[in-house]
This record gives sequence, structure tokens and C-alpha cells, in this order.
Amino acid sequence: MMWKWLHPYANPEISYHFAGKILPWCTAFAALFLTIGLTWALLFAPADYQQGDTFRIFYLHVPAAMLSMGIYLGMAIAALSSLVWQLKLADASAAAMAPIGATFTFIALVTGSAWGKPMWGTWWIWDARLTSELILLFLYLGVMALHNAFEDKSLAGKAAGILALVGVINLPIIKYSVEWWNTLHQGATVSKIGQPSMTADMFWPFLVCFIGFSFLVTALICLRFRSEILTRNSMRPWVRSLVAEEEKADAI
Amino acid sequence: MTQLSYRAAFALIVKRDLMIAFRHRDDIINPLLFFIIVVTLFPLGVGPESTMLSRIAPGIIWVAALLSTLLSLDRLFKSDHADGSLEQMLLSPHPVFILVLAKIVAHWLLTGLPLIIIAPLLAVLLHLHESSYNALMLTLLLGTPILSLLGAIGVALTVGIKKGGVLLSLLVLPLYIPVLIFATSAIDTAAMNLPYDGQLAIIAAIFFASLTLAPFAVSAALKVSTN
Amino acid sequence: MTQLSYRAAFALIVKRDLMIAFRHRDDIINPLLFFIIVVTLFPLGVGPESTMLSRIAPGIIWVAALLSTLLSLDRLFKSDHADGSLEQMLLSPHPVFILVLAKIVAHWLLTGLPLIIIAPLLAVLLHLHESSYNALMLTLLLGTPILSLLGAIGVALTVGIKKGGVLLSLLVLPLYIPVLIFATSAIDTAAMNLPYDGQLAIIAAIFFASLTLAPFAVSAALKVSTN
Amino acid sequence: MSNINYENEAATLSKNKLLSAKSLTCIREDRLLFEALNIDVSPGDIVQIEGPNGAGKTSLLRILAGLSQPYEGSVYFQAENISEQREAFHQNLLYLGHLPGVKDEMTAQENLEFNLALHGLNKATAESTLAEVSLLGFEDTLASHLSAGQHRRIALARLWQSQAKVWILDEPFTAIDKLGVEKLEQLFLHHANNGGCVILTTHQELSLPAERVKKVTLAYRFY
Amino acid sequence: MSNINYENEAATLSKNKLLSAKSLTCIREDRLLFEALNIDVSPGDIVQIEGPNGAGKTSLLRILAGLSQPYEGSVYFQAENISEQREAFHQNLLYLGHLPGVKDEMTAQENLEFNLALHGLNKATAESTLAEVSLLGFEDTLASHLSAGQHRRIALARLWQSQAKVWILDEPFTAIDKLGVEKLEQLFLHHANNGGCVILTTHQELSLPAERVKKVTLAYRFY
Ligand code: HEM
Ligand SMILES: Nc1ncnc2c1ncn2[C@@H]1O[C@H](COP(=O)(O)OP(=O)(O)OP(=O)(O)O)[C@@H](O)[C@H]1O
Ligand SMILES: Nc1ncnc2c1ncn2[C@@H]1O[C@H](COP(=O)(O)OP(=O)(O)OP(=O)(O)O)[C@@H](O)[C@H]1O
Ligand SMILES: [Mg+2]
Ligand SMILES: [Mg+2]
Repeated sequence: MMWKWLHPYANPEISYHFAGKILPWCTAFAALFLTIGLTWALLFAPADYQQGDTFRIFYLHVPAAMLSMGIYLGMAIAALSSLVWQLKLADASAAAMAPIGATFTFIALVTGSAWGKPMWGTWWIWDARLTSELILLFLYLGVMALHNAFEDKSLAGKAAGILALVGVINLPIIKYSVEWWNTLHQGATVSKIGQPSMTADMFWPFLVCFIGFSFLVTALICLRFRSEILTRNSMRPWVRSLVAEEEKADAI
Repeated sequence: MTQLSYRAAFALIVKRDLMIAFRHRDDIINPLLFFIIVVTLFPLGVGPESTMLSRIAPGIIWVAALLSTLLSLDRLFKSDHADGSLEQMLLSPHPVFILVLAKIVAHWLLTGLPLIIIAPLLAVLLHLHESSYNALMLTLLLGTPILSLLGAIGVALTVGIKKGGVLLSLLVLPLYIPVLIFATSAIDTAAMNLPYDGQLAIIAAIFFASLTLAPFAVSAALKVSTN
Repeated sequence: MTQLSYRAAFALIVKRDLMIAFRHRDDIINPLLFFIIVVTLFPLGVGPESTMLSRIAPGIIWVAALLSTLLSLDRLFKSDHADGSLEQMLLSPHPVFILVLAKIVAHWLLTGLPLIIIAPLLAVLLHLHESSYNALMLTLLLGTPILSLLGAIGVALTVGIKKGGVLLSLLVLPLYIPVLIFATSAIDTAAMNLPYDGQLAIIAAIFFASLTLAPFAVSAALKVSTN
Repeated sequence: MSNINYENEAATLSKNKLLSAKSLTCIREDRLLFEALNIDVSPGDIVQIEGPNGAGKTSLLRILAGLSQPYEGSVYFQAENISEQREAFHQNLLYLGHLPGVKDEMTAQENLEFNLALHGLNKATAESTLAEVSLLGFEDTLASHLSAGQHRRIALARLWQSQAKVWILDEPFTAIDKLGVEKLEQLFLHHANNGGCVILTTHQELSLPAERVKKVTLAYRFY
Repeated sequence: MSNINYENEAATLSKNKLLSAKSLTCIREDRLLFEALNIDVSPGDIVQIEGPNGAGKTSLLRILAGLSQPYEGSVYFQAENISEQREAFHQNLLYLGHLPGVKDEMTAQENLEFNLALHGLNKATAESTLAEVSLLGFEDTLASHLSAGQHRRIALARLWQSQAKVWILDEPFTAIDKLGVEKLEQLFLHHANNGGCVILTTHQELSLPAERVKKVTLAYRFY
């Protein structure tokens, strides 16, 4: 079968340790890329000829907005594999992603409206992209609320997964809202397939920031994924021995 | 043991749900009255100017329809879950999605349909633009079944949770928003005597998508909730 | 047996209700989220023009507050009735109106108060006129307790009835209408930089009247409902 | 006209009787459940209301507790009508109906503490009382996560602390295991021996000495 | 490792067994209720699951009926996993849980007719079946206006018409009077003698001949 190679990772113990192994790497890369990217973007990249320094919100806003959608997609894929192939771990990873995605959606909204005040003269307008991004936040909150509402975490995962899948229709709406409706919000510039319609000295710092944020997200997901695995497997012998070791280490 | 055909099983459930509702006559009248009350609250809250009202009429009617459906969603599975009937239905030898679809259809007959019938009257009260009536009726006709279908997913997910009432709104309202946007946009377009086929086509697409997918999502959710 | 003082009995019930709500964290967040969602639905349904929005903002906020309180009313007695706790409270050696008042106060702390705190934010989203903020806060401060008090009467009357959900709205919304009218009128007046003491005084009068009378009405209604 | 007269001599009210019902008639759904029923319960009595399903046992208990009004007749606590001394009566009454009044959202201990406090009892004893009903180890478990029997035990735990004289219990043994039933019966006996009284319904045979249990049998009538 | 092994020899699946559970483990709230539990039920068996409150009887029955998923292990109906033959299994299953699945808004007869029709049975027999559970005269009474025991009898009435082989009953005697319990026990015997099987829990002593009742005892564990 195609996903045979996945099999070892269906074992919670192996995945726990795997996530543990990549965690420091992701953290290190995130720190590296973000330091370089943000310094570059905030201090050295040229100011926009129209917007001046306000433009620098761009380096935070766009990665956050893109990741808010990316994380949702990842969560939905995880939910699908958990429902179709009964991968219990996929459940745990979906659960790990939701709060992180919600945070990035929130950041996109806040930075967006902070940018909107000088650009459009208002904190908020009921524009299609803005609205659909807000709906994305509600969807994340719904998934999290549903997850919290069930005591049994494997049930919680399934329920939240169904909701996450139903909510996927919102993604194309956010993505293409700028094309389908004529809105105030900027059309695709960075993400245009082929060549991005922005100058290289703005594009490269953006790319570095984006990569940095992506590593940050991966690191956060690994962190939460590990604790999800632990809570779900608290009855397993390997978790118990792990806890026993921790306690021993603490005692010393 | 005679195996019931799908159609018979479907009819059995629809009949039962309608019977329960008619027994409790309130069940039919109340969502309707709620709809009417919400629609009448707005002129009170906003002020009675007719140009203003006719501008916001589509929005008010659709938001009221949304909220009134939302409040009636409980009827779908909550009480069946509370007294164990839902468990018995899941244990019956019929495919779950047939039972689910039957319950959704009954729900629409009891809430969506009366709402469509009363809507023109309320439109008059709110001075809706004359050329918008057709659009209002068409969007309601295509849109209210979507509300029942998507709502069913939300109820199925929250049915096992104590006091899931407001959690339900949180889950369901975001799913309702696209319908709201396209429906009101269709009505507004109609008020300007422009064609609104585009919006209608999108609503129809959402309708067919949810008609085919929702029963399966609901079945899966119910199995989780009764576990 | 030590006879609890009135104050202790009151505190006991308030503490318990708050604890149940905090246990189920959703209970506090959800009515609030519902409030937010309803407020965001309107611009979607009505269109995003800011002058239009700021005109209807007071109405929208107040109608949303009304509906969100309405949906949370169930928490007041429904679940206590369903699991027999209400019966036990009625059989306790304390005057019923003390228990009732405590439950209403807890309800307001859990729904009215958060709503007041979030309202300014939503007012920004709806472009509410700047000079109206004070009036909005004052009317909410005086008005939301009225919603809890009057709502309690409705719940008490319908608590014994299966599926009383929408019947409840029917009973309660008409009682809420005066508050809605005077509150929005106060906010509108404030927007024109005129004094709105008159409206506030009326709301205050309604508040004191319902504070003194509602607990007794509720007590009587509960005794009927549990018979 | 009275169909069931338990202790016929009790025509006059006496302070010695804890609870007396005088010529109670109950009609539900056009069906006469019982008519001119007199009951007198003295300190030390354990009264078992018997009768087939639908005979009217629950209806009778709710009338005795003052939760429902009878069609005719009245109920007296220590020779005074219960509706005229609500607080004094409630201070001496412990009623447990089909629904146990346990909140799913609170833990076993919180439920018991609230119940004790509500009835003016010392809630500090909650933990040791839970031990009496074999819920040790479940103090901090939410009631919704307990089994049917454990759930009911939370409500029953109050019995161990109660200082009320009149216990009215509607099928207290529902969902309770054998050991639990035995313990409850011993408690009833102890309560009765200390001057209290117990009025209960159950479809199970009580294993208490027959002379200690007074039976009131409601016949099933259909007309 | 297995704590309770009823019929130890049953390691292989056989068509003769109506229902078999293989190495079931159930964990709730971090508590291990049972582990590596094997159960085999053949036609003619009456199996009583015993154990104190909170031992895991209800959890076990729900797993056997396919309503809950076990932490580990599987359930087989006629040697095939129940999750792979949902419809065939449900056609042969009658499950009654703590909640009877009776709608308060329908009359006794409507309730029964719906229940029969839902399971593909002849609903014309509803009226005579109600007579079996002593609900004659209450056909047209709303279920909400019946007493606790009468309410449950509506759900139990299905047993008289059922053609399902596997009956799984969680405390079927709750709120039922003595005569009713007797009648039910006779029905169980009759069902078993006709090639069916009954799996039930109850805290009351069954009065069936001891050799006909196989007991599975769940111990109460706390760790
Ligand atoms: C609350 C307000 C805002 C929200 C919720 C928001 C949301 C979004 C979202 C969802 C994206 C999509 C990223 C993608 O296509 O993957 C995005 C991209 C973008 N936003 Fe915003 N935005 C807001 C305000 C603004 C403002 C005020 C500006 C500047 C005038 C702005 C400029 C951009 C730009 C330049 C992009 C990149 C477009 C691309 O290349 O795809 N946004 N925003
Ligand atoms: N909804 C639930 N969520 C989490 N844990 C539960 C739930 N219901 C029961 N449990 C746990 O499972 C244990 C066994 O419950 P179960 O209902 O199976 O017991 P039982 O043997 O049927 O008891 P009873 O005789 O009281 O009905 C309980 O002690 C409780 O700890
Ligand atoms: N809520 C109700 N509304 C109307 N009539 C009712 C209601 N509850 C019960 N009855 C009627 O009163 C009769 C007696 O009911 P009651 O609950 O007192 O019986 P019971 O003796 O407690 O029976 P069980 O042993 O089944 O609990 C029932 O047969 C029914 O006809
Ligand atoms: Mg009874
Ligand atoms: Mg049980």
C-alpha cells in the first residue's frame, strides 16, 4: 500500500520521539530565519514609495495570513486521514494545530486592521476577504470549543475533525475573494504564480520571514503534538515509564 | 422479518417527526413567531423610516431566518438523544444516512417551509423593494434547506454535550454566512433590476453539495456523539 | 442543624452557579461569541457602508444583546429542573425568592456583564457614533439586569414544558421590547449630542420594578411548574 | 368510602404523629388513583408503599412532600398543615424522587457539599460521607462520568448526614447494587430507631424484619 | 493477563457462537474497567453480567452492541466482526439501555408501532402486545402521562414481538413491579429455548433455574 511507509509513525511512541528530535532543529531554524528576516525587513529593506514605513507591517501580515490558511489546510488533511484511515495520531496532530492556526489568524486580523487604519482610514470594513478571514477565526474557535467540550479525546478528535472538514470550503473563498468580488483588499502580489509582482529587495526579506514563521509553526506544532500524545496515551506503559524517569530525574 | 425498503424507512421517520410536531402544536408555530418577532424588533430598534428599512430589509429577513432556524435545530436530534430514541435508530437495520436525511427533511418541512410562506408578508412590513420579491422567495426556497442540512451537522456534533446550545451557534453560524451573503446580495441586485442568476447559481451549488455531503457528515457525527 | 442566614443561602447558590459555569468554560464564552457573531452577521446581510451601519448600530447591538440573553436563559432553571435539583431547592428550608434572586444574579454575572465588557469593541466594528458610547454603556448596565430578571419569569413558566424553547422567546421578547425601545432611543439621542436622562430614568424605573417584583413572580411560577 | 385505611383509629391529629395524611384523593388523567386515603406515620415507622406500576405511589409521595396538591385532603406534619409551616416542614424533610438532583457538571464531592449546605448541614463531613456510599476515590470525578448507580449514590449520601425526621424516598434502590441496598436498609432501621420515619417505595423485597415494616398497598384501579 | 475468562476454551471463532467478544479492554477516565475479557454466547444462553456499581457493566453492554468502541479487542456476531456487517447484526440485535427510547409526545401505541416498524416488524400487532405488558387501557395515553414503570413497559413491549436473536438488556427490571419481572423472566427463558440469547445486567436476583443462567462477574477495580 502507498502509505505503508507511514506505518511506523502510526505508533505513538515513535512519533513522540520523532517529534522530539525535530523540535530543536525547527526551533533553531525559526530563530535564525526570523532574526535575519525581521532585521532585514524592518531595518534594511526599502520603504514603500507610497506607504512609507507602514508598509513594514506587510512582513508580519502576509506570512501570518498565509499560514493561517496553510495550517487550516494541514488540520483538515490530518482530520481526513484520521477519519478515513483511523490514524489516531492524525487526530492528535489536528488537535495540536487548531490553537496555533487560530493565533495566526488572529495576528493576521490584528495586523491587517492596524494596516487598514492608515491605508483605508478605518480599522475594519466588511470586505469579502476580511470577512472570510474572520469566519476562519470562528471556524478555528469552533473546532477548539468542540475539542474542549468532549471529555474523551479520541471522540473529541473525530468530532472536531468532521467540523474542520466541513469548514474547508472557506479556504477557496478567502483565497479567491479578491478575484471574485471587487474589494478594497490587495490582490495577489506575492503569491502570484510565475513571477511575483514586487521588487526583489522587498521579496527576499519577505521570503526569509515567511520561512522563519513556517519553522516557528512547525516547532509549535511539534511541541503541542507531543503533549497531545502524552495525554492520550497516559495509560500506556511507555508513558508511565517516561513519567517515572522524569520523576527520578527531578528527584536527583 | 420484512426488511423495510429505503423509501419506507424514510417515510416512517418523516411521518413520526411530523406527528410529534403536530401533537405539540407549538413546535410549528413557535419558530415562525420567533421569525416574526425578530423582524418586528428591528424597526423598533432602528427606527421606522421606510427608505432605511427597505434598504436593510433583505438583511433583516435573512438574519431572522437564520436565527429562527438556529433556535429550532434542537428539535433535530436533541430530544431523540435525551430519551434514547436516537440510539435505537442507530441500531436499526437501515443505513443511517437515510434516517438522517428523513429527519432533516421533516425539520425543513416544519421550519423552512412556514418561513417561506410568511416571508412576503414581512417583506411588506419592511417595505422591501417590489422587484425583490421574486429573488427573496427564490433564495429562501433554495437557502432554507441548506440551513437545515448544515445545521444538522452542528447538532449532530453537539448532541452529546450538555448545554451545547450556544456552542451549536458557534459551529453553525460561520457555515451559514456564505448563504447569507449570496442571498442578500441576490435580493439587493434584484432591487436594482439587475440579473441575479450568478448568486442563485452559487446558492444552488451549495444546496446540492450539502444535500449530498451533509447526511454522511451527520451520520459520522452521530456515531461519535452517541459513543 | 444550623439554619443558614439569607445571605449565606444567597451566596451558596451564586457560588454554585458560577462554579458550574466556570467548570464548563464554554458557558461564559459562548453567549458572548453568539453576541459577537450576531453583530457581525448584520453588516454581512445589510452591506458594509459605514454611514448606514452607524445609523443602525444601536439597534443591532441591542437586538443582539436581547437574543443572546434569550438563548442563555435556559441555563437559569432548565437543567436544574431536568436533573431534579430545582425540586431539591424548592424543598430546602429557605425562602424561594432568595434562591431565585441568587440564580438571577449569577445569570447576569455570566451573561450580562461579559456582554457589557465586549460591547465597545463591537461598537467600533459597527462604526457607532462617538458621542454614543457613554449612552450605550449606561443603557447596557441598567438594561441587561432587566433582561435577566424578566427572562427568569419566562423560563420559570415554561420550565415544565418539553421543548419550551421557542415558547419562551414568545413570552419573553414582548417583555423586552420597552427596554429595547428606550435604550436605542437613548443612544440615538446621545448621537445627536442631546441629553438622554429621560430614557435612562425610565430604564432605571423598569429595573427597580423588575428587581422587586420578578423574584416573587418567578417563585410562584416555579411552584406551578414543578407541581 | 376509604379504600385503604392503614391505622384506622387515626381520626384525630396528634403531635405524636410525625406525618399524617387525611382523606387524600388523587385524580390523574381522569383516573382515580386513590380516594379518602388516610396515612399516619409515627416516629420509628418504616412505611413501604406498595403497588403495581401506575398505581399511584409516586403521586402519593409527591403529595406527602408537598410538591403536588391532592385533589382532596391535606397533609399534616406534627399536627399542622404542611402548607402553613413550609420552612419548619422542609427543615425536617428529606425527599428523593425519581430524579436524584445531582449536577453533572460538579464533582461528587461538590455535589454533596452543596446539598448539605443547602439544607443547613455541616459540609465539612462530605468526604467521609462519600466513603459511606463507596465513592472514595471518586470525590473529584464529575458526576457525568460516573455509572448509573454511582450517580444515584451521590444523592443518597445525604441520608447519612441528614437530621431531618421525615424521609420520603421514591425507589431509592434503583441502580444500586446488593451491598448498597443492604447498607441502605440498615440505615433506615437506624434512622427509625432514632425517632425518625421513612416512607419509601420499592419493587424489591425489603430484607428488614417484617414487623418493622408497615405496608400500605395501593391497588391498581382502572375506571 | 486476562482477569475474567468465561469459557476458556473459546479461542477460535465459531459460527455456533452467536456473539463473541475477544480480548476486550475498556478504559474510562484513566480507569481500567476490564482487560482482555473474552465472552462467548451461544444460542440458548442467558448471560447475566454481574458486578457492583461502577464495575463497567453498562460500558461492556454498549461495546457488545457496537455503540461504543473498546480500547482494544473486537466483537463478533456469528464469527464475523460486527463493524463489517452492521445491517445483518442490527437485524438480529435488540438493545435496551438505561434510557428506554420512548417519546413522551406519542401515545403508548404510537410509540410501540414506530419501534416495531423501525425494526421491520409487523406493527399491526401493537395493540395485543401492549396487553402483554399490562398497558391495556393506556393505548392512547401520552407516554409523558404514564408512571415510571409504565413508561419503561412501552419499551419492553418490543421484546414480545422481536425476532432478533441477540437481546442485550441493561437493567431491564428498573421500575418494573414484581409480576412484571416474573413475566419478563419467563419471556427470556422462552427466547433462549428458541435459539436466541439474552445478555443482561440487573442488581436483583433472577428467579430462573440457576443452571440456565451463566454469570459473568466484573470485579470492581480501582487503579
Ligand atoms: C483586518 C484586515 C485584513 C485581513 C483580515 C487581511 C487578510 C489577508 C489574507 C487572508 C491574505 C491572504 C494571503 C494569501 O493569499 O495567502 C492577505 C494578504 C495580503 N494582504 Fe491583507 N488583510 C487585511 C488588511 C490588509 C491591508 C490593510 C493591507 C494593505 C493595504 C493588506 C495587504 C495585503 C497584501 C499585500 C497581501 C498579500 C497578497 C498576496 O500576494 O496574495 N491587507 N491579507
Ligand atoms: N460518560 C462517562 N464518561 C467517562 N467515564 C464514565 C462514563 N460513564 C461511566 N464512566 C466510568 O466508567 C465506570 C463504569 O461505568 P458503567 O456505567 O459501565 O458501570 P456499571 O457497571 O454499569 O454501573 P451501574 O451498576 O452503576 O450501572 C464508572 O465508574 C465511571 O468511572
Ligand atoms: N405527568 C403525569 N401527567 C398525567 N398523569 C400522570 C402523570 N404521571 C403519572 N400519571 C398517571 O398517574 C398514574 C400513577 O402514576 P405514578 O407515577 O404515581 O405511579 P407509580 O405507582 O409511581 O408507578 P411506578 O411503579 O411505575 O413508578 C399513572 O398510571 C398515570 O396514569
Ligand atoms: Mg413511581
Ligand atoms: Mg450501568
